[in-house]
Amino acid sequence: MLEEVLLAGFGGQGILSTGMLLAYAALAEGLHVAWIPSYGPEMRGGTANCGVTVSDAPISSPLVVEPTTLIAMNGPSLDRFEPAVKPGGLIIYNASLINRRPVRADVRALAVRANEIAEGIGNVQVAANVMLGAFLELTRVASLGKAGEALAKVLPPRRHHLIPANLRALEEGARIAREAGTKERMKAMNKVWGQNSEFRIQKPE
Amino acid sequence: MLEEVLLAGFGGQGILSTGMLLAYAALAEGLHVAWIPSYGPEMRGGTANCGVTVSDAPISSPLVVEPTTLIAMNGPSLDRFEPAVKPGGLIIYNASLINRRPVRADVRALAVRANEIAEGIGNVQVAANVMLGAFLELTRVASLGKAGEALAKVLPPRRHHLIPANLRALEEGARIAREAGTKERMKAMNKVWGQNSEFRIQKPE
Amino acid sequence: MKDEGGRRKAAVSWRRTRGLTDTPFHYCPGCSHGVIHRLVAEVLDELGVLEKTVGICPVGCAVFAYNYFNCDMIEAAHGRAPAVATGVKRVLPDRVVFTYQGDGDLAAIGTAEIVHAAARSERFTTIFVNNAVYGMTGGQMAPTTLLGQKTTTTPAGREVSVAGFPLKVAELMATLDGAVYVARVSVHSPKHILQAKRAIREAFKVQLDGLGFALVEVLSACPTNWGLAPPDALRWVEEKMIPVYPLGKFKVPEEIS
Amino acid sequence: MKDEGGRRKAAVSWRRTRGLTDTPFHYCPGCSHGVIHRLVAEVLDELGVLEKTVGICPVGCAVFAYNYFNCDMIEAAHGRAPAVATGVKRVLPDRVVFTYQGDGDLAAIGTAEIVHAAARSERFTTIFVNNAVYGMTGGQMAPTTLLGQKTTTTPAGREVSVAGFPLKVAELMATLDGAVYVARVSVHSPKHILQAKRAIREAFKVQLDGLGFALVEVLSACPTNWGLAPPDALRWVEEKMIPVYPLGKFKVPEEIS
Amino acid sequence: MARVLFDKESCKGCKLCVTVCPKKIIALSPEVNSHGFHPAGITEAEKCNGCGFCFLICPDVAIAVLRGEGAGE
Amino acid sequence: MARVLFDKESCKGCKLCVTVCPKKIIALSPEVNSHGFHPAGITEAEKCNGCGFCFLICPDVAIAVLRGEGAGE
Amino acid sequence: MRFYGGKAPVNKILMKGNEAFGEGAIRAGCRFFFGYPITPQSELPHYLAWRLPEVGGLYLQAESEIAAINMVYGAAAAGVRVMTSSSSPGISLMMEGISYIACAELPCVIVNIMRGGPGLGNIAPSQADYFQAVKGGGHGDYRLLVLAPASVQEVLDLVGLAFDLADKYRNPVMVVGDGILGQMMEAVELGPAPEVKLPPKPWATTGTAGRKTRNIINSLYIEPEELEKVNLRLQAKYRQMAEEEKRWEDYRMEDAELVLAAFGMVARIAKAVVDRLRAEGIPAGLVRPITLYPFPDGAFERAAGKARAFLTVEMNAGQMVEDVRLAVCGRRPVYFYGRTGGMLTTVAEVAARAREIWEGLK
Amino acid sequence: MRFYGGKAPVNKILMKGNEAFGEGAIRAGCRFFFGYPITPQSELPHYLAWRLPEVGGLYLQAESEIAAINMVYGAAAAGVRVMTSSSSPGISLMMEGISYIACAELPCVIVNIMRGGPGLGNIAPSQADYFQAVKGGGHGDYRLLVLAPASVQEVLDLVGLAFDLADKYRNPVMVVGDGILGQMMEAVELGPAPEVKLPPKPWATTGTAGRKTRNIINSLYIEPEELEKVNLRLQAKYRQMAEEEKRWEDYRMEDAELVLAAFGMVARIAKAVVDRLRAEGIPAGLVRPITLYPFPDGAFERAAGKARAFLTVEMNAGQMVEDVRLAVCGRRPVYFYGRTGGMLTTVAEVAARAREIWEGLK
Ligand SMILES: Cc1ncc(C[n+]2csc(CCOP(=O)(O)OP(=O)(O)O)c2C)c(N)n1
Ligand SMILES: Cc1ncc(C[n+]2csc(CCOP(=O)(O)OP(=O)(O)O)c2C)c(N)n1
Ligand code: SF4
Ligand code: SF4
Ligand code: SF4
Ligand code: SF4
Ligand code: SF4
Ligand code: SF4
Ligand SMILES: [Mg+2]
Ligand SMILES: [Mg+2]
Repeated sequence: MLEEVLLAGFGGQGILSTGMLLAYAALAEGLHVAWIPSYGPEMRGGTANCGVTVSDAPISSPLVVEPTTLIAMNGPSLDRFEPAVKPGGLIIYNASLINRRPVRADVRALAVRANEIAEGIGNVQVAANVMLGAFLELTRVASLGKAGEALAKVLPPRRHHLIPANLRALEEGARIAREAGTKERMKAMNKVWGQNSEFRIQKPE
Repeated sequence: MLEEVLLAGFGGQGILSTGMLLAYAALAEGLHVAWIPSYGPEMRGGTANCGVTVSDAPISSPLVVEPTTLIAMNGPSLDRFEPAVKPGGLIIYNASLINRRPVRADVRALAVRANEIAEGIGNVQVAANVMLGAFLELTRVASLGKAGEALAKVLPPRRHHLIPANLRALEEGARIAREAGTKERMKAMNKVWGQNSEFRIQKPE
Repeated sequence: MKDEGGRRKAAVSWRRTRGLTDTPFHYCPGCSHGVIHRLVAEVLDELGVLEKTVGICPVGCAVFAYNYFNCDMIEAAHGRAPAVATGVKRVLPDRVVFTYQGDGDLAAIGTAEIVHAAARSERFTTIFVNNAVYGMTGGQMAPTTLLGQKTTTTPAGREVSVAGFPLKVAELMATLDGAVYVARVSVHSPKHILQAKRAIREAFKVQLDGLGFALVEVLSACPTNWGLAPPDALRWVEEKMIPVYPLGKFKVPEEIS
Repeated sequence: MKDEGGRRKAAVSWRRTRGLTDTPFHYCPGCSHGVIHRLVAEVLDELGVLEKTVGICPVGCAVFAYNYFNCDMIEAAHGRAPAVATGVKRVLPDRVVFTYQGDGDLAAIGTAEIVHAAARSERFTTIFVNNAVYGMTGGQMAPTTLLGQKTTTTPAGREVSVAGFPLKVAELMATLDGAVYVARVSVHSPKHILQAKRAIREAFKVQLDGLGFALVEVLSACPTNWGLAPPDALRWVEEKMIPVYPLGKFKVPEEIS
Repeated sequence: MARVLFDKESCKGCKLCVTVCPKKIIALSPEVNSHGFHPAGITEAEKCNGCGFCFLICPDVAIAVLRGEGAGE
Repeated sequence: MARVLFDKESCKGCKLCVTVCPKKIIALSPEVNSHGFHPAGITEAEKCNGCGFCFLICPDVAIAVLRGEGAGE
Repeated sequence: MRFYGGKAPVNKILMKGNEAFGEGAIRAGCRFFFGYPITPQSELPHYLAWRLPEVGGLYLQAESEIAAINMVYGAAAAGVRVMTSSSSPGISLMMEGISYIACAELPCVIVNIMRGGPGLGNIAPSQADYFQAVKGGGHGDYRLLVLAPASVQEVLDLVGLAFDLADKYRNPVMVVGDGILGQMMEAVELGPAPEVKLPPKPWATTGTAGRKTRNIINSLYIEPEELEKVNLRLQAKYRQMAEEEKRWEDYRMEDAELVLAAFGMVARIAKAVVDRLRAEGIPAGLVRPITLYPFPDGAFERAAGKARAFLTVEMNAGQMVEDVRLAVCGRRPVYFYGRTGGMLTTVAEVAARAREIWEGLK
Repeated sequence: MRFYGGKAPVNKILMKGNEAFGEGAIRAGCRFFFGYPITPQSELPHYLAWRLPEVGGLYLQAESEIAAINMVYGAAAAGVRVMTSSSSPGISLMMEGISYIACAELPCVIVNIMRGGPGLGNIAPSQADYFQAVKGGGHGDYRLLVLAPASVQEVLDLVGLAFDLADKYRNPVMVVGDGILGQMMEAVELGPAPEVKLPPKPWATTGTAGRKTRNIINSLYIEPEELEKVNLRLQAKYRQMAEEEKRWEDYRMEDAELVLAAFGMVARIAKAVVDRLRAEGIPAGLVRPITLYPFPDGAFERAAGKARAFLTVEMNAGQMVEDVRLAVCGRRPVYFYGRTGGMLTTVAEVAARAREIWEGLK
């Protein structure tokens, strides 16, 4: 089992910490994890992305080049990384900011209006965790419960009052994924991902 | 033919430029020459020495470690370098400042009261060239004439008025060597010097 | 919005200078580097020297300045721009040479180079961007970081007992006989921006007149690493930085004053 | 001439201090380094801190200072003594730490290190020996070489247009908030030597009181590279150097003044 | 007469022009540009006095203020 | 009462003590020491006032000036 | 993760590689850090800037890498465990200081999180400072002990080892990683902080109080005879290191006929390559040097018995391959595959090159 | 000198090695020198300090070696021939700058008059910076072209060549010597100053006037793909150097069975050793690399045909010997003899070692 998740969006959308949340949740499930940010002198104010690798075996390279799942928080991220997704992979995209569907025919796609949902929860900052909720529901890489528990590790103490909002974000995302009814097909797809992938360094934007 | 001359004395006794004069004179004779100063952070105010190698073949190492001739301008130089002189070699020492004879039995020695002679000429600075005159007379490495011509190259223009005094110094030195009557024996000795010698770096004092 | 000769037609307009290329800046929103770039570029254009100018970029957020200034450019090693500029100017004394340096670049690793370029009175111009922080590498303390200021390497705020006092570069440079023009300006308001431009112009005039080394220190906002919204960052410049780094001309040669 | 308790018996005598080892100096005849060594050693002895002192030697003629000062010593890389001293003092804040540096060492290659040690107000003492020349390497121009002064690398005399202006270290250091004691003294006459000793003592007192960074610039004769007989060299200090490098205390903390 | 032009794609939504405009006639758009920023724009163009403050403060040279003859271009 | 002692071997003959002595009672010896220097020495010991100038100026700490009780040692 | 098999040990926490360098140092009893910021190692100083004061230590930001390494020199001379870190250009600036530290025989730890070069290059991962680390980028015949961890856990472990070796040999130790190792988070088991027994340092310059002789830290020996003695002592030390400290990991080497050589992150990719080749029936194996100096040449010599060819894989233009060639000494062909400029070698590329070599052997 | 046979060519003047570096540069059209004093190369700056102004050039004393190398960077970017010189510790300080120059592909000449190391060491002659010069002491995969003259005459000649090669390859060239070569005087034939044809440098940053595009001198390539391209271009250049620039001297190599390898001053001693061994009937020869990079490995490969053993002699603890081993590739044993700390190897010592090896071969 090898999941290579690429989370991408604008700086400030909470990409890095959502990736970390995923890593912590998977760690709590007893899996091997690796998290790596894109870094660059221009990262600030521009795009941000991070890769999370989850595996039941030791991880060779933590770089996510051909993601099994792409979580795209904005248009440029979808444009840039859609071609890299592994055939048979998954794309979860933020339909609040992206007004096109992925064009790849060989991947599964789920649209999540993450910004609206997050605003509904009362905090647009939790949008990325809505996406994570959907991802966890579809892939079962970790349980929502473990992700919820991990929030305390990822959020600095002065942000712990936001834990309830983040929990709701995870749940809302999961609900949407369930409703999208893709779950069963996704589970089937997981089988083809169980191979090693190619590694290429992530270009800093 | 290989002459390896070590000139040694106090800083300020003109050791380096006398060595250079020898080198220029030998060069004018069409020989290969190499000149090398001892150098060190402490050279200033302390002792100074330089090595001059003269040969009819290209010179491998310019370092004079086992000199064929030692020109010792003061006591410490004689003390320090006497043991290094090649068996069968020559020591010319400044009897104005050195009140002992060399102890080595396997070398030739010539005492020159260079300071007194130089003072007689009217300039104590030319003492080292008195020694050189004696050396040239004994070894015929170069003619006095060539040495005299080379003075113009070694002395900076503002010192050219001292050329006559230096010429006299060379001549006086040569005269003393002649009078010492060692010339013929010295010439015989030259034959044994015609071998390659050992090379060891010169310690800066 | 390109210029293309339009300037004559509408001399009073405000528009992008020919001194800048078309490449958009990579700086963060509200970063003052952009304003300072524009001022330098405008001055070079207005002095008519773009074609004979060689600029030296620092290592710092302005590391890509070679993409922006519309003249020949050299990317120098961190802190060494003044040495590189010395090499260029000594070879090409009739060209206009400037360095553009941050406070990590100039006031930390490059201290010796700037002090000695000034002492030698090298005939180039230095634009010194003081944003009280290492911008590019993620907001570490700079020599110019204020006491109490939190940075990634002074998480509890800069303390004198550990990290000493902020370095006042303009004051320091002004003690050097070879530094003939030294000014400190700010770009936190339109008025100050216009003043800053005048100082930058004077600094280049000093060079054109062969009078010696000129340096303009520009107080600059780094909203990202200060953790402030851009308007708040400009206010921080005014309220926190200027009291420590007073604006003014520390040295002006008679010839241009 | 050894001390060995004799000092109590003849308190008014002038004799070799315990602060120096027995090793004779390697300096040239008439070189002021020897006098400055003696003053530092006397002060350390008189303050009773020899056993808790760590000295840092420069690269320069004083490179062998570890043979002379009767305390623990570290030989630093050229110019980096202030950084080494910082490392020592931060680890051992209750020890007395000093650097002894020449003008090539401190004012050229080591400019950044001394400026920042002072800016951080490191609690050590720097003895800065300004002899207007690189002594050890054969008399090249130093940043402090006077205009017109001939050296092996300014054979026609130092010219402003090529080599810029002499660097006034005490004045420069005095602009730094962290430099709490800055004085310039000379050792060209008995009177000045006594004054110099008082300044050196104050600089160490500043350290003992934990007040911050202290520096004493000492004008020093290099007869060898100046090409002057020692008495003439001292006269040259008085007549040529002091007008460019005025003596005085540039900064004295209230606590000790 | 003055005309203010905003380069939507260069704008990074820093709001400095908004705060600095003496006429308070600049605002960020609710839209985002291709870099994800809400670009600034003019709300009541006719009130502009051509002071150029917005131009001066803009770190991304995203504004042009045309005055006099040039404004008609 | 003052006694001046010279360490002949440490002296480098720089003459600074000679120039600085107010009593003009120091001179270099015509002899050389083992380093080739003409060492300084006192000419009229009884004239010494113990001022210590020679000690102070000597770069090689080659002089001691004993005063008071110490001078008798 | 109930529905996939396989479990990794728990009781682990996630940590960035750069942070692990910092925490590893603290656990080793290091309380002094002097450094200058540079990407991609910034998290190391960021971490120590709050963590060191917490344990009573000192984080001091130097005005440059040159100042940093000389502060390290001073702190090491004063007798404590001390560390600095930087990335390629900053390490280049330390060359003089490192040569001094090596000659003065002071123990310290230097971290190089290598980035793309030469020049300013970029901040992408690289291994192009191998030569500089192992052949002495500074002047003179000195050597660093060089360690190359390949995971965040190994960072923690090797940093501790680095301090011990530094003290054992009174020699600077360099720990090298690349930007990925520094930036990535992996699970690590911290366990209880180890008891650190700091060795006595009677040579330290701490003031003479309580001692009969003065201590002097020095690298100047004006007499060639003296300096040669120092060099002979250093060389003897390096020989001892070669005898006692060579470390490496063999991976599927029992019967390997095609032997890959790689260190650090690249070794992890090389492992995946070995697995893939084995799956295809090619008897591949990997030797992963953990100490780059002393180089584990014995491992390669031994491997040369069964091996038919070697393939060295590096994120550079071919550096460690020279040491592999020196070890193999012409007995078998040694090939090289590398990417530069921050490009990472991929499993597919390396496997393809390996297959090509394998075919060629037939 | 009538009564001894043998005559050397006349029309020669005596010159110090360090001065020959300076005069050689001037004859090559170099008019800019930036440097910082250090023994044992001081006569070089002293010479240029008066000689450069005489020919309309500039001698500028920098505040440090770091400033010097970066001034060189600027002057080279501005399109002129430029030189700096230093000795070991000062060269270490230039490592970052040299890496930048190599990546930015700027031509310049750097002289290293090596001294005893590591650390402050001493000022006695040494060859202990061989690794630093040829393997890239700075960060990243760059290479210098490295030349090693063995006489004052050759200094003059090779400095000229250095400038030509720097321009040909747009690459920094290092010329290395030791303290003896720098300090000694030998006779040189200056001859008439050569006509220098300086190549056009359309890439130089001289202001855009008369040009359509801006020139940019840079070593920053933030995209790994771009930086890899730069590296591939550099590597291609190094391969071209390897094809076109390898230089060495064979001495009595026709039938040599015991092959000595040595460069610089040591090669002169090695020649005397060869003569002595030949006189004893041992068929010795010498390969003297003149370019240390590119290393003349072909000469050794070829020699390995007839040779039964190699003996590398260096004034260090064994550095070039690795390149000899790589060239010989295990076909013949390669021995090493060296002295460190400024001690010079002697003819007797080396001959003794050589005899030992020769006996061992029987
Ligand atoms: C030798 C070296 N050391 C460190 C760095 C890393 N570095 C890049 S930019 C920078 C500091 C930037 O700060 P500043 O000069 O203030 O510019 P700003 O980004 O704030 O504009 C540093 C330390 C480097 N590239 N090279
Ligand atoms: C890195 C480095 N550069 C240069 C030198 C050579 N060097 C030794 S001492 C010195 C300057 C000495 O001058 P100064 O500091 O004024 O001391 P002084 O000898 O005049 O007392 C220099 C340049 C060196 N040892 N190391
Ligand atoms: S980090 Fe700061 S200085 Fe750098 S671009 Fe962003 S705001 Fe500007
Ligand atoms: S060279 Fe000058 S500074 Fe050095 S010891 Fe001699 S007189 Fe003193
Ligand atoms: S020119 Fe002045 S008034 Fe017009 S929009 Fe800009 S700031 Fe407002
Ligand atoms: S100042 Fe410029 S970048 Fe900022 S919001 Fe206004 S137009 Fe946009
Ligand atoms: S103590 Fe005074 S009077 Fe006596 S010898 Fe010395 S200088 Fe002269
Ligand atoms: S001052 Fe000292 S060294 Fe100089 S002559 Fe007098 S006793 Fe001798
Ligand atoms: Mg900054
Ligand atoms: Mg000096």
